[in-house]
Amino acid sequence: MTKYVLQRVIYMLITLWIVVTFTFFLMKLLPGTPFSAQDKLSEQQLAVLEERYNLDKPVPVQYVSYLTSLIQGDMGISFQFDNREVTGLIMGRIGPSLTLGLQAIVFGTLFGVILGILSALYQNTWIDFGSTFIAVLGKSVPSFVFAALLQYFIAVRLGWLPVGTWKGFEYSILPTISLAMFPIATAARFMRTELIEVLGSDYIQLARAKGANSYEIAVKHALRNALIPLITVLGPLTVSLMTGSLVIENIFSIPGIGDQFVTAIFVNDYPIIMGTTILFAALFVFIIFVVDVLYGIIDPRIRLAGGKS
Amino acid sequence: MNNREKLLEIKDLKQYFNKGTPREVRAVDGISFDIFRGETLGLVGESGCGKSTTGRTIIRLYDATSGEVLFNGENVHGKKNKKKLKEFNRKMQMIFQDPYASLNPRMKVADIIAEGIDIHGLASNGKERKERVNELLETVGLNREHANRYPHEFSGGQRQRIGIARALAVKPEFIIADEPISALDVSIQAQVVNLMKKLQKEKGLTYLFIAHDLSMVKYISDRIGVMYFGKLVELATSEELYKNPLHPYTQALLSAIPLPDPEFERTRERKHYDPSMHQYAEGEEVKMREITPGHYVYCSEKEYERYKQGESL
Amino acid sequence: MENLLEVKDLHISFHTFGGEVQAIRGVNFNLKKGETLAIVGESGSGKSVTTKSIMRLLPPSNSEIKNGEILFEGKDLARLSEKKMQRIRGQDISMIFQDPMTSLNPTMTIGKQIMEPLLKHQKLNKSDARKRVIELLKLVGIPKPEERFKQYPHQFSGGMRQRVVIAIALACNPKILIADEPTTALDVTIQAQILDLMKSLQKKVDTSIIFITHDLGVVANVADRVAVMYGGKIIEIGTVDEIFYNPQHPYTWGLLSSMPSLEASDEELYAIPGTPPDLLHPPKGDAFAPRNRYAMKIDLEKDPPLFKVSNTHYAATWLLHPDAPKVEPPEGIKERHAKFEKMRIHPSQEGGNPNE
Amino acid sequence: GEGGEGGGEGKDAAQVLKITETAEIPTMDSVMAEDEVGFNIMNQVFEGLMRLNKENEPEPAVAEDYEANEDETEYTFTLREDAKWSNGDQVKAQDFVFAWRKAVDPQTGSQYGPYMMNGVIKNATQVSEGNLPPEELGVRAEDDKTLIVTLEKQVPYFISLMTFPTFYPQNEAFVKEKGDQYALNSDNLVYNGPFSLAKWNGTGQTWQFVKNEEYWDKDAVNLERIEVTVTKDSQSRVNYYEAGDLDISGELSSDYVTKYKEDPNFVSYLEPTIFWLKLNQEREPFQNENIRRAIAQAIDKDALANDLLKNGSIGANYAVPKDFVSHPDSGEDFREANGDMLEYNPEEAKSLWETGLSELGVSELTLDILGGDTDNAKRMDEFLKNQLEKNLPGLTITLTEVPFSVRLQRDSSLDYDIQVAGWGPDYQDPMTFSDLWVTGGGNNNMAYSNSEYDRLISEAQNELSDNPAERFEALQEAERILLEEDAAIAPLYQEGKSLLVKDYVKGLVTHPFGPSYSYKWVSIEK
Amino acid sequence: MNPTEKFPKSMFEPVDIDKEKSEAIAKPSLTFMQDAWRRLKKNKGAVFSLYVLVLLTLLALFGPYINEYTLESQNTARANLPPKIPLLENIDWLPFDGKVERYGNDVDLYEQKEIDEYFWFGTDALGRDIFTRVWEGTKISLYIAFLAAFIDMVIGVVYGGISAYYGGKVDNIMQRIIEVLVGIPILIVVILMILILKPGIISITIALTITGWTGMARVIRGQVLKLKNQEYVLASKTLGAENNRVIMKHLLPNLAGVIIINTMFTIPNAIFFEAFLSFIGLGLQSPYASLGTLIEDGYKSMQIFPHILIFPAVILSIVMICFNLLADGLRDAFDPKMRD
Ligand SMILES: Nc1ncnc2c1ncn2[C@@H]1O[C@H](COP(=O)(O)OP(=O)(O)OP(=O)(O)O)[C@@H](O)[C@H]1O
Ligand SMILES: Nc1ncnc2c1ncn2[C@@H]1O[C@H](COP(=O)(O)OP(=O)(O)OP(=O)(O)O)[C@@H](O)[C@H]1O
Ligand SMILES: [Mg+2]
Ligand SMILES: [Mg+2]
Repeated sequence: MTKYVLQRVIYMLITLWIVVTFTFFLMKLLPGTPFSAQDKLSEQQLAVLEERYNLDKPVPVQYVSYLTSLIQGDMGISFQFDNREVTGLIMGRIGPSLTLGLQAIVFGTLFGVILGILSALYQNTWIDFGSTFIAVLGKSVPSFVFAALLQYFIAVRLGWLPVGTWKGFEYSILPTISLAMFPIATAARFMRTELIEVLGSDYIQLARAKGANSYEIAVKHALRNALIPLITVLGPLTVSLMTGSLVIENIFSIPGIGDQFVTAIFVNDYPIIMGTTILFAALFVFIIFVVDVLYGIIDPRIRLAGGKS
Repeated sequence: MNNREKLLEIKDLKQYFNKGTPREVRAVDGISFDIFRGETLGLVGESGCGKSTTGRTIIRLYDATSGEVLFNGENVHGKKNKKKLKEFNRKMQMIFQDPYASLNPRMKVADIIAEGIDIHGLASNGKERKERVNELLETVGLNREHANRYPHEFSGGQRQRIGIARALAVKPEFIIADEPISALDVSIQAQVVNLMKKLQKEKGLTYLFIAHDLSMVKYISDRIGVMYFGKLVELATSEELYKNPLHPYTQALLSAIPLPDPEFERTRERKHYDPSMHQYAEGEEVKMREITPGHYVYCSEKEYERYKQGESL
Repeated sequence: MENLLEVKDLHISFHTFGGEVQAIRGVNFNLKKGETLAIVGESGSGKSVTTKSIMRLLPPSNSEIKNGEILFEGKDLARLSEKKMQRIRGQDISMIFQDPMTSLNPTMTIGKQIMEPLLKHQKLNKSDARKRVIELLKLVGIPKPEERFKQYPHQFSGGMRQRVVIAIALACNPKILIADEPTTALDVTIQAQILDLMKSLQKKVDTSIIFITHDLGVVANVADRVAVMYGGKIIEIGTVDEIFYNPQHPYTWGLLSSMPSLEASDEELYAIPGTPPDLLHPPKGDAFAPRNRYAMKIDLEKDPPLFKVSNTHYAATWLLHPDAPKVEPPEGIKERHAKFEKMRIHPSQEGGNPNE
Repeated sequence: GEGGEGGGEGKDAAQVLKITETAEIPTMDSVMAEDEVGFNIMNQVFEGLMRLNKENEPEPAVAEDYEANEDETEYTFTLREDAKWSNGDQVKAQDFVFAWRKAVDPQTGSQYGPYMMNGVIKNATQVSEGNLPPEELGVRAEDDKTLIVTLEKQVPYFISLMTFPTFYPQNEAFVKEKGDQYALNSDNLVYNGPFSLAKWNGTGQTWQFVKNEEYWDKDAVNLERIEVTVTKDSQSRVNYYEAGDLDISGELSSDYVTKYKEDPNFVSYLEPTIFWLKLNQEREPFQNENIRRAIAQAIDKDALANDLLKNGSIGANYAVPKDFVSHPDSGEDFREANGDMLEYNPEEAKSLWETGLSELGVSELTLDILGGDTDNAKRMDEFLKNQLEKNLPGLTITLTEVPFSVRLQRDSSLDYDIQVAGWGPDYQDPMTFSDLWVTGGGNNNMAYSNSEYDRLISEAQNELSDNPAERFEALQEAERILLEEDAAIAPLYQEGKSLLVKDYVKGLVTHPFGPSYSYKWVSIEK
Repeated sequence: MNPTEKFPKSMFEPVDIDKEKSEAIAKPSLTFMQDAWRRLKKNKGAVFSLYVLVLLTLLALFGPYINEYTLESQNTARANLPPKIPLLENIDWLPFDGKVERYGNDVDLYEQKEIDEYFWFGTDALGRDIFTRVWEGTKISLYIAFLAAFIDMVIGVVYGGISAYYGGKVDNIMQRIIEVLVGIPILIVVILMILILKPGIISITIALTITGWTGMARVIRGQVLKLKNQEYVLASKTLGAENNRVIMKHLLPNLAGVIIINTMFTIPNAIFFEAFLSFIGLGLQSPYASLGTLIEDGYKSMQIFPHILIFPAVILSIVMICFNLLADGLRDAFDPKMRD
């Protein structure tokens, strides 16, 4: 197991390194300059600015120094905000994003799992059709379309909830719902198939033959076995949340990193683009890693077999 | 066995999977035996002992880790030119265990059967090919109307016969049958076994018949080899093996086979085999030794002596 | 001996995409206390469906008991409420499934899985249940039960797992144990151990066993009585000797003769031609008729009733009708009949090795 | 100074104003500021020597009074006794010297410092190029209360420059004490304007202005607090406004103008900002005057302003905006003399186009419009494409929509055919528009060169400095040359702004240049 | 049970059982695809989706030519008109009467602006016909999606196939590469690619496919790994079949199912990503319009002219839903586990 974890950590680092390298050189290819009023600058000043932003050296040197400072948690200085460290900027914005993402994934998976369970237990009834319908909608209708509609109908038309910004829990309800639609759909569908498969397995038959009632079967036997593989979809779900957060934060004017990222794109704030990219990638890779390890810990078959190959 | 011409000689064949890794499996661990032209050699042993691997290695589905397979005196393993290989592929064929997995669900029966004909260019035109397919279908007891159907429309026994027809299409000399009946119902098994026997007589085929059902193996085989954990532990004619099993594992196996005879079952005594009973010493040479003519047992020198005396272990 | 279980005129259908599958088409049998009834028959003949219907484990969504009664201690299991049925399952009737590799919950320890019925039905407390589990594990021959208690199924070999499944089935000393092909997935040597184990346990706990298999050798080993199923019906039922030495139904003949004996014989095996019937469209008359080389016109018209051969022996074939012509059974069957005659003459004589 | 305005009934209502900004505050260091948001915020919390009053005229602020020498190349400002920083410190002349030197010091990396000061304050150019130390900048403190500024040459609009944030003071002691941390959040700042900044963490999307009790003119300030939220799109702004979360909606996009045009709270005004098409005369087609003129006359500017923008913008047939500056003598608007030039005229445009094409010897042209990537910009580009292609047969327009910074880069490397660009004044003088088009000028970037034009501008900058009327007329003549003679650019529209302001909000002042708003005089009268 | 019941003697005459007949198959012969199709047809949702998709595709191809307006024909004088459809305009509760609510009153903008034409889906801010634009947009969105899905499919199948078929070291290296690729959040890559390449059909497609194929590759690899040890593949090898034949005759036909299913799931994914990019402002640039750019355009004026948003949004959602339902249906149809 330790060996397996170690191996995974190494892969994780390699992946991250590739992401960093890839984005770094992509950034160098981007057109435009970080200095919005370049024309107004003297050469002397340009030199000062380039030095400050570490743009004065040859690209490979810049790359190496970026990597070294990155290891120390320093992602450079933002072009857009005067004299501010990207790390700090991102940290200052990560709160709402994390809250929103966490709320969405918790609410989404929870609700989705419940839907999926109901669907599986009441297969081919209206409950099943209803939850399948929700799942198909959640999977098909893009989150930003959802968000726009929720905003229009619930907030603007009915005025039940605030239209946007981020001042407290009630401000997070609509964005959370918009963002959770995809997790709901994914979890519901995954749970349904998984549970149906588990319910059809031999050991469930045996459990029934032992005289277990449907509650015991569902909770003690089926659920656990169906839930374990659910961990594997958490990875893709996080990705979808990150994707979602970019637009959702924008639509609901939430001061999160997604919004910051989109803004950075439009003002060519490369250090922020890079920083956020790396953060996203790190988060993603880390979650996949955790999911894998968690899977190994939770599933006794893998735990005791000493890790899969 | 009047004709003792060796068709196949297997010499110290080894097949290790994942060699050199912690997950190394010695599926076949140095076995040697001959197969004579026209005979059926049965191979039995418990699940996972390496029967299929042996068969598949002989037919080159796996590259042997070491050892030789001489077919008609020629080593078929190691580098060979394409033409020779093709020739070899034509002469040696295989029938598989799972009647569901062994036929491509996307191909019509005619194309499945004719695959060998196509590969080896055995039919000069479409008409000839069709005739050949029909002929083969009839050989295995199916209708020509079946040619245009898909495998999933057939029952297990029928599928198995299609598999046999496919193997026969290239007019092989030697057929490896890997548990061809174990997935079939009792009433269907006989159909297939009868067919195989009939074909052997008609076409002078040689079989390597792999199974774990000893009674069927005994019925169809002239000689039987018993495998245990990648090793051949006993080899004898079927009569001899049945009447005079020497290796304790063979004895245990024989004692375990249930027979459709209640009276016999009521009185049967089981033997149990524990490999630690041999207590082979370090460096002791354990190998196949001929106890009586044609009856080989995997044993040490000491054990050999005892077998010779007619004692059992 | 009293009848512990009586199945009367059971009809079961499945509703599938293709239409109604009449899986069970009028099954009658009974089970006596302490006996082992083996059910044989080829794949799809309805063995599992019959036993699952006794446990009421058929999928509720598409199965339907069309007719018939399953009487257990006076109660009709076919009509019992699910709640009451749960009390019977695992307690009075328990079951062993075919595949030991998949019939244990992979994420639950062995100990817990055996404990479950104890906690539920026997209302034992945890520590008593634990003790009992260890006893049970010992009983089914699992060494070091204390250690094994905490392990997961994947840490057990196939034979071991099947022992665990047996331990679960026996946990509450059930009155009836249903074993659906409990050894088919196992090697012959392991199979032999499991069979011996089951027989010895049966003596100890005095339960009745319904043993499903398609291996006649196993039947000969374990059964007191045998029911032969074909196409959703029992076509012959009798004591093990009657079925093996005095079979009456051509299908039973076929089954028995299609297995080679260990005695050398170079003749062709007796093969039943064709394939089992399609229960979506069961044929008119006797379902076996299309494969029966002794078929008569009436076989294609009318389904044969069970003709009585002896008090314990019935067979559903028109050949037993007084008007039916005498037919020559296959060679092997004639030999068996001869043996049966001999046994009747010398009933006390113990059967020796038939090969001598 | 102005007296307090909000008397009487207004006193009962909570003096809290809720407003929005379009972006986060990039910096609160006044010498680093270079964007609209920053300028606007600073205008509320800082104050320079002068401040734009309600009539948009510069009036003394931190300076109580000023004097200029004969040739207006040296100004002496006398600072107010009661001008204080929010920590109680005096606002001293040295604070200005400190801030200004910092602004031009190349080590600071300020972009606006040199831009605003070079050529204006003595030695600014050399200092910013690193050829002189910052101490050589033409500004010094005679004593705590006297500031002397030496100019490079006479600058007619110098006093209006003094309202601009780049020229704000910085509390030297405080800045030095905070070091690196200066201006990183609202606690690391001191203020000398009507309000102090509060609850600003440096990057957040919300903050507050609270009344600065140390402000010398605090009696004129009615508001106790202003709550600010960043809202990037017009739709959300309107939503918050409707929901009562905002008292002033912020700028409305055209769709909302349609919706609210009739609303009693709808406010619309014209800004002195002009948008035009730059025609890159390094590219062959635009060396042809007929082609340029055809392009300029083929666009229905009124339709653009009225049907598409709808935000109070008007079609522009000129290069120096309307209602921006007026003749020093007659008081007549700059526009009066020159009137409209290059008006929409599809027929004429077509015939000019055909002439132009035949002069070029081609029958078709494909030209690219380099535009912004904002929603409005894209929509406008599509409109322009349609207009040009419709009115000028044989013309194919492709669109390239890029972020602002990319556009700037391609602008300075003259890498475009046609560019949509605009200009807003940095000070109140036509020169802010006129000097754009001199040969080699920093913002020309379209290879336009006319010696007559250059001469006029140069005269206006130098010889005519002391003759405002003639200077003014020279600039009017220059505009005529630019448009009527050369059709060097194709003017599009003069920008208007539309807002919704709750009726209880009184005294909101909007400024045509520099910072956009002043909340100093706002009161809530519910 | 009545064993003594009498029957005519003739009933007990033996009959000859035709051995041929006992082997006969009653069911009609169906190819695998026919079988899958039959199964699919039983799934009402999937069939309905298929029809809807066909209809939408036809509309995407021919819709723009139904009226005289083109993608770009502008007229700011008729900007922002609400939808108005002949006949339907008379049904009160349908929003096709050309009226909008202003300060609580219904105002007929067509009347107000003196416009006699009917714009079925209304017009946008530049006075362009939304009906025409929506179908043009659908066409582009579908085009990008199909193109991206096709490229994903080709790369994925080849990569996954090679990796699994040759196995061993090749597989090991190729899998490590995928593992790293999968670790990179797709979205970020897509955005970065768009930033570098000028947004256009091809660059969006490239951006979408740059890591998109890994999903297909993984599925194919798994499938090939399974298939290549299937006994029928082994049988073919023992007959002397060369790699080409094994791949063409055995692997590919059996992969068809997963390829189709997977592609069916990639298409809505690609549509989504394209729309997403457009929505955050990185989408196609004029003169192209996709559903994404149309939605983005509409979102800005959602509250005043909801029709500009609603039509593309609804069509996008329908397309997505239909593809998902169809893909689900196909999966069930191809899934051997569900065979009856
Ligand atoms: N491709 C492979 N890779 C790794 N191990 C393998 C492979 N094929 C077989 N083995 C292992 O080799 C051993 C022998 O397998 P083989 O299939 O030959 O047994 P068998 O005697 O045919 O068993 P069965 O009766 O179940 O068919 C087993 O332990 C099996 O797990
Ligand atoms: N859930 C089900 N849905 C539809 N048909 C079913 C179902 N379960 C069983 N059947 C059908 O009922 C018939 C009898 O099946 P059953 O499982 O009892 O056979 P069996 O005798 O146990 O065979 P095997 O030896 O293969 O286990 C078969 O034709 C089968 O197809
Ligand atoms: Mg095998
Ligand atoms: Mg069964």
